[in-house]
Amino acid sequence: MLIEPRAHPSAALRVLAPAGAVVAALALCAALIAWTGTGVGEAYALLFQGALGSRFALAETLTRATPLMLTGLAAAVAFRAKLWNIGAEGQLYAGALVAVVLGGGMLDLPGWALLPAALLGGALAGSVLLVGPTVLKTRLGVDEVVTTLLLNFVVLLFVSLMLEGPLKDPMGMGWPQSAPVLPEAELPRLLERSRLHAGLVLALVAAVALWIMNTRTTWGYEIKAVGANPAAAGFAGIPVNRVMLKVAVLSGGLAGLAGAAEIAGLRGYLTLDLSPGFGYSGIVVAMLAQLHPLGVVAASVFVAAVFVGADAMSRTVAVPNYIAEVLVAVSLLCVLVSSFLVRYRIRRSPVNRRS
Amino acid sequence: MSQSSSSGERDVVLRLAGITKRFGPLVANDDVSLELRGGQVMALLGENGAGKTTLMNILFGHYVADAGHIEAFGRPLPPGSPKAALAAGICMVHQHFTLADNLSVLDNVILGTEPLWRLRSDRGRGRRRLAELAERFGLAVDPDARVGSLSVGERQRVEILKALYRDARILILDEPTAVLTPQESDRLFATLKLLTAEGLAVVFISHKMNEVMAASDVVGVLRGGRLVALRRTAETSRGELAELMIGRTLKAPTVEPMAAGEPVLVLSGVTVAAGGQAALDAVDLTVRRHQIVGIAGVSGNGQSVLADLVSGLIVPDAGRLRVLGDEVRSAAPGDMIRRGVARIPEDRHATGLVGDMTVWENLIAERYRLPEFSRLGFLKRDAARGRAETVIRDYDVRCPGPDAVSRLLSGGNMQKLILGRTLSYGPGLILANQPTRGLDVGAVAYVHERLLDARAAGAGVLLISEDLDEILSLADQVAVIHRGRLSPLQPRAGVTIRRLGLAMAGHWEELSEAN
Amino acid sequence: QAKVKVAGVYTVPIEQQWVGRIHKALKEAEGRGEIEYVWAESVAATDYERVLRQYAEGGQQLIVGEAFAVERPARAVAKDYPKTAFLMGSSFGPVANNFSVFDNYIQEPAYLTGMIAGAMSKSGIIGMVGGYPIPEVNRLMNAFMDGAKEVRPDIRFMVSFIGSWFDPPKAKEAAFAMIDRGADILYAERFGVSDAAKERGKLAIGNVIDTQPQYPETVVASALWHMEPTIFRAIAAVREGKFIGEDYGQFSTMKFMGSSLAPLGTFEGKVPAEAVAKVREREEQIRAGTFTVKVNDGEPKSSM
Amino acid sequence: MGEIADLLLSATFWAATLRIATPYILGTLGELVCERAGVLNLGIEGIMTLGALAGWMAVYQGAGLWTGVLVAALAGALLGLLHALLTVPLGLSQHVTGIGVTLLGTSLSYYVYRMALPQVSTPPTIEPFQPFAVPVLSDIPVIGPALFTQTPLTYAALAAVALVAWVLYRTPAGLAVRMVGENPAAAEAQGIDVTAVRVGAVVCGSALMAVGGAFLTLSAFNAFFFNMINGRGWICIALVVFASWRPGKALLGALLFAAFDAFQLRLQQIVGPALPYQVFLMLPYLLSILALVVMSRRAAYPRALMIPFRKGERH
Ligand SMILES: Nc1ncnc2c1ncn2[C@@H]1O[C@H](COP(=O)(O)OP(=O)(O)OP(=O)(O)O)[C@@H](O)[C@H]1O
Ligand SMILES: Nc1ncnc2c1ncn2[C@@H]1O[C@H](COP(=O)(O)OP(=O)(O)OP(=O)(O)O)[C@@H](O)[C@H]1O
Ligand SMILES: [Mg+2]
Ligand SMILES: [Mg+2]
Repeated sequence: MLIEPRAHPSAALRVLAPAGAVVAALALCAALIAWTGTGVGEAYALLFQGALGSRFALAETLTRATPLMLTGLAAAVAFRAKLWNIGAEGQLYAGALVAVVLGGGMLDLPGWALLPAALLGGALAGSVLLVGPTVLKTRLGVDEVVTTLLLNFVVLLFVSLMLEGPLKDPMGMGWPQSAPVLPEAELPRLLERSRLHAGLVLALVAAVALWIMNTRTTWGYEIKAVGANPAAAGFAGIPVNRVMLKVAVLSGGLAGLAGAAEIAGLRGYLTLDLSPGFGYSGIVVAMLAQLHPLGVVAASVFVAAVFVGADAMSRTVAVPNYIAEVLVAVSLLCVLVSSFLVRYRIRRSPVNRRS
Repeated sequence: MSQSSSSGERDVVLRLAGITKRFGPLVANDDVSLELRGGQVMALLGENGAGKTTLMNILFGHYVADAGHIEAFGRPLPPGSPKAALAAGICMVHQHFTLADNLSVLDNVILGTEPLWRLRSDRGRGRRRLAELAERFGLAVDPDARVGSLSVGERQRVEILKALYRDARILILDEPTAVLTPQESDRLFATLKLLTAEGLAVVFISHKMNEVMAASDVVGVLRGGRLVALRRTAETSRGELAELMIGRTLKAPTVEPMAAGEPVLVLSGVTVAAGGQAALDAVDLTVRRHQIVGIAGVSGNGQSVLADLVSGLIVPDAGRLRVLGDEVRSAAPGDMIRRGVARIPEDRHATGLVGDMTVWENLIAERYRLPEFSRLGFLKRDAARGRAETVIRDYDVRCPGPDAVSRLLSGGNMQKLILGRTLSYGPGLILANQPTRGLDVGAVAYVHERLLDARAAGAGVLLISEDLDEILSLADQVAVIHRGRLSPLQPRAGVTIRRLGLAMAGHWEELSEAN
Repeated sequence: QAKVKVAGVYTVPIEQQWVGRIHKALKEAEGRGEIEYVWAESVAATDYERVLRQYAEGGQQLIVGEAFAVERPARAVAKDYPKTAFLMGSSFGPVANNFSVFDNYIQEPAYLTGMIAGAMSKSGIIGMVGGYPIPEVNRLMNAFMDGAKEVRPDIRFMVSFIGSWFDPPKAKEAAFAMIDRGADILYAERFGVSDAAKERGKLAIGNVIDTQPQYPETVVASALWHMEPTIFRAIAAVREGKFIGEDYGQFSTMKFMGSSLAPLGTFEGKVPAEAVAKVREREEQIRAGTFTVKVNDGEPKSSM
Repeated sequence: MGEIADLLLSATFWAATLRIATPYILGTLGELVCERAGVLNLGIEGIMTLGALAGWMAVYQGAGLWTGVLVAALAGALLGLLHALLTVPLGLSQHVTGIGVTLLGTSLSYYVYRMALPQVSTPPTIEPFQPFAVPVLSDIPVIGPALFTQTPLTYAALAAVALVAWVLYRTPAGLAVRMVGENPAAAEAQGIDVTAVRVGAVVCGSALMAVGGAFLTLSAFNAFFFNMINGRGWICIALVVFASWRPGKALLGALLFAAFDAFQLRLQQIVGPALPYQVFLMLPYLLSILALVVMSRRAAYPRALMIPFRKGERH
């Protein structure tokens, strides 16, 4: 067997590949669904219905896509610079923590300033949390995969400490949860009688801004160069460490913003189960998007739709709701393989024949 | 280095028939057929990208040919299996060393020589056999040394030992001397002579014409993937070979005598410490306008530290560094560029270019923040592309256009790109660190011409090279670097390769006696 | 008579003791043909509101769940679906006419198990391993400690929280650590603690569910929670169209058979008779309402 | 303070340390084998979960405990094979594939568990491995009870350290593994099939991880729980770096980490509520980071880690 790069992947292939991957994922998971005795066709129809089939479903899908979009962008911007930020989960919680503190009126800010302060403060907290490991990486060569990963646990414990200590809601009956943010610190709803909030707008704006940054600005240029070859970038006079820090601020900030937006837009207060792994799923989203900011938008909606749809489906028919995560995982792996098949062709080895 | 006399009619040991290999639309090898006899040394010549390495990679099983057939010792060789090639007695020393830096010499040598599923590898036997080979061929290396700690020459020795350890009967050497000193090259060819006398067949690839003439029995010339000529070395000449390779004849560069101008680079008592040792030890050096100063030396003696200083990557720990009139106090490559220093790095792939970026992106890497290429943080992409088109035209960079990914350029064209990026701004000082390593004769001539043009235009050039021919044909002044210490400058006249070689081993007096 | 459509929405898998009790009661109602029961487990807090809404939209008449970490959204949903009845585990009071609350008010049997533990301990040291110090946990631990102190005032406690609901190996390690330091009875708030006791030949006190069948030599007594009174009452109210927002908390007390002290079972006769008598006396008083166990939601502290 | 010293010198403390360390030892060794071959395996969390489920399920269905271990290893190997096929011959991103494998391993385990046991409300249990006192050796004071009264899987983990070290440093196969992790092109030039060696290493490493997961359900506990691995796999990733990719140091790192955990569990009881428990729980993570900072300069990571090698491509 030989693996060969394709010189020019055809446009049709590029378009069809992700669709093919999704079909493959659905086909693979069909076996699991059939095991329950439920009709596969029915199950998938329900999935689609539950993800996109109604105003409610659509709003729910977009609501769940919002934090994924932000953490996805966080991963995309960092990975472009080969800064392997696996710590978006912790950064998200740090952002949420600060948002709850500021949005809860801890600083005595005027009403109009509460929301911006909560969002910016949250973003800043995420930034700070990533700047640490980045400095360790650039100055001391400490592997950031490990430090950012470990910091996730530290942050979660710290949040727990805060929720059981100084930030505990006096009205919370002793539950480890914070007091809610003030109404002025809430993001507006986008749709009546739904949970869809303006965090989505923030995420979309961030995606477009990053896209412009990547393609049009000196920052995007620097980041690409530093990511692709730091030695050459440094030799050409690009300040590699400073660029890394910028990236850390951006990436951590986006992840922190994800947490702040969940607080200000959706939850209102902080608990230890704010995020079902949005930070980690962000990595999935970023890679599905091949680090393209606009792709992140599509990929996060896709992942959210699979999840919300499968979850809804599992409740209508007797399929355990863990099918949702299985589907997301299988889709991810299938999309990876399909992206490979777009770039490469596999063919049989030519025989060693006499000429 | 005399011609092998054992080319009497031995048996054909290797036969390549109709080898064709495509990479996408590119035909890297086009119906190539060759025969090699026992004890014979065949040189393969060709421009960068002519397909030499590809052909050898197919022979050794790294690549699988799209068509064609290989026979070793009369038996067909299964395609795509280095293991099968090794079993057939074919060994290859690659263009870029294939050694693991973090492992010991012994580990590197015995890898793959035992069945994988043995409970214990017999390192004692390996050690004994290494010692035996070292003795027999004068290739002593400490078997327990970490490869990363070895000099380039020693690594080359390990590569040869790997082949000998496996009783190679056909040995492929891909540009084996590109990084060796003349003395090391001589030793290599001496060893090869011992081996061919015992019947070893050798294919070696080189861009160095004198080696080809001295060490080979037959010469094959590849051009655009086709074997365009196969000659007995005795029956051809350098001129003919060069013409076959690049389609034109080359003349040696002429260095017009020129009066040196004001100093553009002054090092006084510069010391740089690295890992507790002085990587540069009280170095004094002056480069003036209209002057090329050549620094010869075995790599690893402080050249890269010297280059890093002039590149703006580091600053002296002691002593003073003046560049174009300014005292340099902080490490900032950007400042060097602004002062008017053009820098050609040693390794074009690792530090010269960002392979995954396009030609135009690479071209603005040193200047993207200047108003020429950006405004308020936004890139002026049209200006950058326009500039790229100019450089592609002026510097004869062969590539599809400004949007081509630079990784896909050949070494020579990468080098032209780097020259275009940095020389076109009329620099006052040029750092040329190994500017022609691995380039074919045509590209080498081009680079030399450009450096001489810059000198004529008033630049001072600091030329660091291990290629003594290069230094002797270009430099006005010559110095030798050894263990971080720099010899006094000598005018080139009177310095010979032999003297330089001796001086490089630490005998500076050899250099100065020339006066 | 039409079946009532009931949905369970749980933030953890149904194996968790707490949710397991609700699930069991609903399963029983289903088995009796009174209800149609659907459920969703391991629902992340972020998704909890959506699931509630989907069930409400889907025409479920009664939705049972735990609103602890999701009070606000749960109450918001209830407001949007006034026709649907919500019965939620909650530390807060009921609201509107369709949002009732319950909680594991089983401090009474917990107090009784404390008395037994106090009587059984030889070393005078009791180890207690909890998940997080939340009211639902603290309340029972405190009652247990009070009970133990009643029979043995000099008893001492070691308390630790493992910072997780789901880590039996870790709970087991925490329990081992206590045994190593002299505890001979363990209060098994989490899975894993009884295993440590069993392995080291020590005793344990169960909580919420009866684990004596699995640990016949280890678990002396357990404070059991029965969700049936609560659930059946709510189902009946829905069926009769009389569901109103109220606090079902009392239906978890012994008086309403919402909790009980598990039978001593294998330990019958091994607990000192004098202590058993005392426990029975208290049990009667509690049922009769002449003795009240103090409800203390504060974090319990070690007293070593 | 005397109490703390007593604690640190007690056999029970060290026995607990070794017990807590067992899944870390196995997981770290498994990850180490993968990374030595140049493949980062972020699928570890999922592989350990699947191992924990598969081993337990086998025993629950009536198989012997050792058969359970074998089944766990096989399940891990299978999931490892998936990771290997995607990252080695296809050369896909090791980060993303790993996260995908973790997602798949955990969600699939949960799905299968729920399908197999739909109606449980208390977790079904098995009879797990029991501690086994090695005759004579367990009578040595302090060391005896600490080292030689463990469950068989703990002994197996210790043996695995020696085995992995032996294989890596003393056998031709181990040399091949190290070489493909350092410089796959060099390995190929010596006739080594890089793809096969890398796939093999990932499969074997994943089997080890899965046994580490199975320790939790077959030895440390007797039931399968959702979220059972609880981040232990991620810790192993850190421990491999901490160990500079050496088996002996991996053992040391796992023991150190476990010692902190064991210490923390006991300190909570000595110091009492003086400090919030979260501070103790944070300590192992913070100390791991500190250790990384201290030894970062010396860390000699496999040079080809995370760099794909596709045959016939330029390298
Ligand atoms: N793996 C590959 N994928 C795509 N193209 C390749 C690959 N290997 C070689 N080529 C192409 O094949 C051509 C021949 O390359 P090759 O390395 O054989 O040249 P060469 O004669 O050895 O050059 P040099 O003198 O620079 O070493 C080049 O143009 C190169 O683009
Ligand atoms: N990863 C790659 N994929 C496809 N083609 C490649 C790749 N790397 C290099 N090439 C091909 O290699 C060719 C030239 O590279 P090559 O290595 O021959 O240059 P070179 O002259 O050998 O460089 P140097 O002498 O600096 O080593 C280009 O034409 C390009 O098409
Ligand atoms: Mg070549
Ligand atoms: Mg070359």
